Amino acid sequence: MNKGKTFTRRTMLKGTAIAGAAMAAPTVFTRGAWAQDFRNDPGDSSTVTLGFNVPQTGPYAEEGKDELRAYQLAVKHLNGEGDGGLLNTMKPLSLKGNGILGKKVEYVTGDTQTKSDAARASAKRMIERDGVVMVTGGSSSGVAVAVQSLCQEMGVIFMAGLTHANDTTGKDRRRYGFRHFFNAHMSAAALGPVLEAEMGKERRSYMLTADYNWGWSVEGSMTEVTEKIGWETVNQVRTPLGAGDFSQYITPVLDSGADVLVLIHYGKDMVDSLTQAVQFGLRDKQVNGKDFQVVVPLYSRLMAQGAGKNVAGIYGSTNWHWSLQDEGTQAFVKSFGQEYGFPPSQAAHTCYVQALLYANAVEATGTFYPVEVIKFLEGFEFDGMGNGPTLYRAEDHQCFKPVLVVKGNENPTSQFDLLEVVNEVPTEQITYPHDLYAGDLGPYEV
Amino acid sequence: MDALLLQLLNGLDKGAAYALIALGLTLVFGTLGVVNFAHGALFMLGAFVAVSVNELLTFSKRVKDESVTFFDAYKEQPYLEIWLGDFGSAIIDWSVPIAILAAIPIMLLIGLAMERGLIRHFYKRSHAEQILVTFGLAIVIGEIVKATFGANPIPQSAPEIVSGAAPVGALFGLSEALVYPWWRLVYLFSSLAIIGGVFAFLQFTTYGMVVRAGMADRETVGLLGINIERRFTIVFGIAAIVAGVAGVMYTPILPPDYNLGMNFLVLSFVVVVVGGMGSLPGAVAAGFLLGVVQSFASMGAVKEIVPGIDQIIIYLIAVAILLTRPRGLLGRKGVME
Amino acid sequence: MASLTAFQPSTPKRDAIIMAVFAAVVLTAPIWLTPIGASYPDLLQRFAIFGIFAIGFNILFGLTGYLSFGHAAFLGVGSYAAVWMFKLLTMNVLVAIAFGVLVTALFSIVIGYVCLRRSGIYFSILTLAFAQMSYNMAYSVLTPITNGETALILETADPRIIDRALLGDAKEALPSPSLFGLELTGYAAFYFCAVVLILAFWVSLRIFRSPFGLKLLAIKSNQNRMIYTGYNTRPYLLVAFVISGMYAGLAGSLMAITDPLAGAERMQWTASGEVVLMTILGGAGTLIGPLLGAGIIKYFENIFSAVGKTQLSELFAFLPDGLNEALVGLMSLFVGEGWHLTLGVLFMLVVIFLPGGLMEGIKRLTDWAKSRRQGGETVGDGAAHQPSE
Amino acid sequence: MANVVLDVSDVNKTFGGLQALSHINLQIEEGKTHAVIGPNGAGKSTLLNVCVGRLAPDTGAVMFDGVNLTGMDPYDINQLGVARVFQTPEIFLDLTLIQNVEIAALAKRDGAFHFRPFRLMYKEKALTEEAEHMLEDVGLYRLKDEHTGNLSRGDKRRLELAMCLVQHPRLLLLDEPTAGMSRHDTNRTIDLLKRIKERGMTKVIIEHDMHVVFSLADKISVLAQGAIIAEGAPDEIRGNPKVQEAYLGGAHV
Repeated sequence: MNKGKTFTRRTMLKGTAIAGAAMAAPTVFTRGAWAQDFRNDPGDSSTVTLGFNVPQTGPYAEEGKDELRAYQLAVKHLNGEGDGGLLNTMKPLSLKGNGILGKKVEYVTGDTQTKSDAARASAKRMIERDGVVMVTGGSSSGVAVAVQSLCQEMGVIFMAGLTHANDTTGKDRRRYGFRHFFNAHMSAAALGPVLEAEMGKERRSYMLTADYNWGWSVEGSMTEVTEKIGWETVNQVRTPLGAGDFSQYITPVLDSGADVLVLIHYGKDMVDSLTQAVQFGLRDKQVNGKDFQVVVPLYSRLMAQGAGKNVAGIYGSTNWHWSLQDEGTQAFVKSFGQEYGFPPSQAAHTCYVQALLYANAVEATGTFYPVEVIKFLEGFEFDGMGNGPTLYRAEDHQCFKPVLVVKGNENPTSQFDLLEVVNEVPTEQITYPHDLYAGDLGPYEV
Repeated sequence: MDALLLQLLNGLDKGAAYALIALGLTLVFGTLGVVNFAHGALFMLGAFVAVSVNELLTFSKRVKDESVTFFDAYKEQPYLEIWLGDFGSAIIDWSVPIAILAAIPIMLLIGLAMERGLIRHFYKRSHAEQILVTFGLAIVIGEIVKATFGANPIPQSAPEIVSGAAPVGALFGLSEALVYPWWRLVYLFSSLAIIGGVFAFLQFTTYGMVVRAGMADRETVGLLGINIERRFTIVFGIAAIVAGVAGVMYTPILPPDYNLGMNFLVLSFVVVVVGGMGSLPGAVAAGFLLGVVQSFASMGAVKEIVPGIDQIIIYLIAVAILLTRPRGLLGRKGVME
Repeated sequence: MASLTAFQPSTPKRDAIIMAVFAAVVLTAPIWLTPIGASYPDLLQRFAIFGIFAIGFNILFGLTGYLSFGHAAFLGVGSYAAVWMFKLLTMNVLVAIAFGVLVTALFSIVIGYVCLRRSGIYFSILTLAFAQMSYNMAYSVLTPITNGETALILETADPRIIDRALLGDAKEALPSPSLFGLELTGYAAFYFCAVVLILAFWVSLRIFRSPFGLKLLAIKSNQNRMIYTGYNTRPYLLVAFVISGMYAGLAGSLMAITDPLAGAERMQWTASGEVVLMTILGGAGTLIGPLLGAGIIKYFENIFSAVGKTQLSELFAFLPDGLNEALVGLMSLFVGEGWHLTLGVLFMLVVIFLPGGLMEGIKRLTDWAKSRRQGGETVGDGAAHQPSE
Repeated sequence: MANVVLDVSDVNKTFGGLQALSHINLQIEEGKTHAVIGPNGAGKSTLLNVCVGRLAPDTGAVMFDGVNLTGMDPYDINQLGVARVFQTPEIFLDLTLIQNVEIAALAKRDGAFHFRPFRLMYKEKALTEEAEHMLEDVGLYRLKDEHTGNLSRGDKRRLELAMCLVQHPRLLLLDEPTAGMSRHDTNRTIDLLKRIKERGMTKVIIEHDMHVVFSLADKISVLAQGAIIAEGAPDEIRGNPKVQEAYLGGAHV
C-alpha cells in the first residue's frame, strides 16, 4: 500500500478532513500518465495490497467467511509469519516468506453479496481507491464471470475463488482471470466411472437442475457422461433458485420409474432439496429392483453440515477435502486448524492456493506487471498444494488436477467428518480439449 | 391421478405455510393498522427457538477424536443420553415438538416486547414509516441471529416415528407407490388446527368478538369504553405465536438460516393482499390457493407448455386476481386503498 | 430551507440559488468526499446514479403517494437496453441512454397502465408482482436476451455495426463506452453522471414547482376532491409513473455506461425495496431527501462493508490495549460483514427520532438555529417564503 | 319560464331491494337556489350523487344544459360546470389554502388533463391573484399560506366553497353546507351564499337546518322515502301538512 492510500483511509477513519482534498483532484489528471505503465503499480512502496472480494452477506456468507480466513492466513504466511503453511510444501517455489518482492502484503476486503453488481462495485473500489494489484475470491460463477471481465477491462489480475460453471474458463474465459477450482465438466467426468462401478450400467436418472447457467452447465455435462455409461435420462426438470420448498419437484420423481436422482443444486438449495428428498423416502426406496440413489455433483462440507444426517451415502465430487493425507493438505490443515480450531473448507483451500499462486508468480517474474505474471502462470506446473501435480493450462487458464469423488459419511467420527473420499480420479480422465468450450481470452495489454 | 393428488398435498402444505404467516400479518394489520415487515423475522425466530431447544437438549460430552491432530474434533454424546439412556434419546428425538411448546411463551414474550417497545409508537404514523422501521427491525433481528448461529442452515429432524414417508396410497387403497412424508402431513394438520383455533378464538370468545369488532370499526368500539389497545397488544402476541410455531414446525422441512424470514416475507405480503386487506378468511384462502397453484404449475406437463411458468405463476395469479377483483378475494372497502 | 424540504412557493431567484449550490456540491464531490474515504470513481458514480433513481422514484411516491414496489424492474430494463445498444450498434453513450430511456418508457407505460387501475397497497403489490416476474424470467427463461445469472456483458466479437462501419474493425481489447471519442471511465464517467444528475435534479425541481407537480401533490392529498374538482387523475398518475420509470431507466443506462454489464439481480424486490428505503430515509416528497438517502445507503454498502478489524484497531490505536480490544470487538459487529446491522439500526433510529426522514432532522436543526439567532430575523425570513404578494 | 339548467327526469335507484330514489323529477332553473330537504335516509345524498356522476341511476336521466350526465365521469361533469361541496369538507390537507384554490382554478383553466411540466407555479400571477381574491371573498385571505390541516370546520367548508366558486360553475351543489357549524359560522355562510346568489349562480342545497333553507331558497323540494312529496316556494312548503308529517310534528317548521 503506498503512502497516499494509507493516508486516505486513515483520514477517513479519523474523520479529519485536512489534506485529503488534495488527493482526488490530481488523480483525474495523472491517470493518463500511468497508461504506459500499468494500473496500481506499487512502485517504490514498501507494501503491496491484495483485494479479497468474498460474500459476507447473502446465501454464501458462511463460505465467504471461510474464504476470508484462508486469505488472512495466506497473507500471514506470505509475510513470513506463522508456520509458513504451504510455503513449506509448494514446488517449485519462488516465495521467500518476506512478502512479495520484499514488499509487505496488506489486504482490503469487500462484500460481493453474491450479486454481480455488488461484486463489481466492491472490486472497483479495491482497484480504484485501495490500489490493489490483484483481486480474488467469490463463491458463485455469476460473480466470478462478472468480476473477471471487469478485471480484464481494468488490467488487474483476478484469481477466482469458488466457481464451478464451465463458462468461467470456457465461453467467458479472460486473459486476466485464473481458476484453480474444478468445473462441471470435470465433476461429471470424475463421477462417471465411479457411478458406473457403484450403481451399474442400467440406471434411469432424473435430474433436478437449478435454473441458471451453472445448473445448465452441470446438467449438460452430467447427462453426457451418464448416458455414455448407458444410463437413461428419464427427465430433466429445472427449479427456480431459492425455491425453499422443493416438494412439488420431488413428488414427480416418485413414480417416474427413475432410480437415481441427480440434484444439481448448490448451497441452501441443495440443503433444502436433499433434506426434502430424503423425507419423501427416496433413500429407502427400491425401484426396478435396485436401491434408489441420490447424486449431488458438487459437494461441499459446509453444505453437508446444513443437510445433517441426510447426506449419508450420497455421492458427489469436490475439489479438495481436509482429510487427504498428502503433504500439502496436511500442512494446510495444520496451519488453518491451529489458527481457527476447525478444518478449512474446499472454498478456503482454493482461495488460499490462488493467493499463493499469484504471489509466487510475481516473485518468480520479479515484477507486478500483470502481463509478465499472466505469462508465467500460463502453463505453470506445480505440486504440493494439496491436489497433487497441477497444471495451469495456458489456453483457458483452468487448473488440471485430480478430482475427488466423495460420499456422505454414514458413521462420522466427529462433527467435521462428514464426507469420505471414495476415489481420487486422475487428471488424465478429467482432461478435455481446451476448445471444447470455445472462448476468447482477449489481449495481454489492455 | 396419483401425481395430481401428491401435488395437491404439496400445494396444501405450502399453502399452510403461507396462510399461517399471512394470518398473523393480516391480523396485525387489521387490528393495529401496522404494516409489519418484521413479521417474517418472527417466523424465523420461531425456527431458531427450535434450533436453540435442540442445542440445549443435545448439550454434549465431547470425546476428542485422537486421529485428528491439528484442531479439536469431537465425537459428541449428549449428556441427556448419558444420564437417561434411551429416555434421553427419546427426548432429543422429540426436540421439535418440545420446541413448539417452548415457542408459545417465548414468542408471546417477544411479540409483546416488540409491540410495547416499538410497534405501538407507530400506530398513527404513515405506512411508509412503518415499513422503514419494521424493515430495519427485521434486518437487526436477522443480523443478531446470524452473529449467534452463523449463516449456514442448521438441520433439525422430526421425531423418528414421523420422519419417514407415509404410505398414503396404501392407506386409501390407491397405488402403493404413493407416499408422502409423515411430518408434512403432521404439519398440514397442525396448521389447519392452528388456523381453526385462531378463527374459533375470534368467533366464539367475547375477547375475540371485541377484536373483530375493533377490526371492523375501531372508533366505535373505542367509544364503548372498551380498552382496545390492550386487547390489540394481545393480538400482536397471538400473531407472533402463530408465526413462531409455524417457524418451529417448518424446521424439519427447511433447515433454517437467518434469511428464512425475508424469503417468506414478500410472498406472505402477496398472499395477504391477494386475500384482501383486513380479511382473515381471505388471507387463508389466498394462502392455500397460491400454494396449490404453484404446485400444479411446477408439473412437467405444464412446464412443457409454458417454460418457466412455475417461477412466475404466483405473481401472475396475483395480478389476475387484483385486476378482476379490486380488493383481492375478500378485502374490505377503503382499507389501504 | 423550507423550499427544499417541503412543497412551498418559491421564487426564480431562490431556485437559481438552489441549482447553483446543488451543481457546485455535486461537481466538487470528489474533493469533499475524500476525508470519509468515498472519493473514488465507482462510488461517486454510484452516488450520482442512485441519486437519479431516487429522485425519479420520489416524483411518483413523494408527489402522488403511490408506493411502487417494483421500480427496480425499470432500472434493470434500462441497463439491458443500454448494454444491447453497446453490443449491437455503438459504444456512444448518448445512443445507449436514448434507447434505454425509450425502452423503459414503453415498458412503464404498459405496467403503469395496468397497475394504476388499483391504488394503495393493491397498487404496490401489482408493481411488485410485475417486477418479480421480470426478475425471475430474466434470471432463467429469458437468458438468451439477458444472459441470466452471468449478466449481460460485452464481448470483443459483438457486432457494434455503427462503430465498425465508422472506425473499421475494433481492436482486440474491449472498447469502453464513450462520448464522441472521449472514453467514459473513471472520473470522466463520474463527471458525465454528475452532469446528468444535475439535469435530472433540475427537471425534478421544475416538476415540483409546476402546476403539474402541484396537481400530483393534490392527488396524494385527496384524490376524491381532485375528481370532483374536474381532474381526470388517471393520466396524471400514469404520466408521473412513466416519468419516474424513465428516471429509473436513465439510472439503469448510466449503470451500464459506468460499468457495461447488466445483471438480473438489479431487478429483484430487494433492489426495489432499496429505493423505497432511500426515499423514506431521506424524506419522501422533499427535493434533496431521496438523494441524501441514496448516498447514505450506498456509502454503508460500499465503505462500511470493507472496514475490517485491522482498520478498527488502527483507528482506536490511541486507546489502552484492553479498551482498544473491547471497542474493536464491539465495533466490528457493525462493520465488515455486519454492515447490514448498521443499516438496520440506522433505519430504526431515523424513523423513531425523525419522522419525515433525514430532511426533517435538517429542518429542525435549521429552525433551531434560526430561532437561536433571534426572533426578528425569523419573521423577515418567513416573509421571503411568501413572495406572491 | 326561465331556462332549466338541471333536469332530473324519472330517476330510479335501488340498493339491493331498497328503493333509494323512486321516480324523481326535478327541474332546476337558472339563477335560482333550489333546496332539497327531507328527513334522514330520505335519499337526498343519493340524489346528489346521481347528479354528479358518483352513482348511475337505474332508470331515468339527468340532463345538464341539454347534456345527458348519465354514465359520465365526475370530472367531466365538473368540467361542464357543475361543482360540489361535500357534507364533510373535502379539501387538500397538507397543502396551503392558496394552493387549494389555485388547483381548483387550474382545473377550470386547463381542463381535465393538461401536461406542461415546465410551467412554473410562481409565474402564474393571474391565477394566484384570482385565487387570492376568492379567499378574500370568503374571508380566509389572512390564512392563505397556512396549511389547511389547522383550520376549523367552518373555515374548511368556506375554503371548499371558495374552491368551487373560483371555477365559476354554472351549477353549485351544496350538501349540508352548515352542518356542524356554530351559529356564528352558519350566519356567515348564509351571508356568503346570499352574495353568490346575487351573482346569478344556480344552486342546489341539501340541508337540515330550516333556518338556512328558508333564508336562501327560492324553491324547495321535499324528499321522503325516496320520493318527492312536495315542491314549491318556501311559503307553500311551510304550510304543507305532508311536510310537517314527514318531519314528525315539524318541530323545526
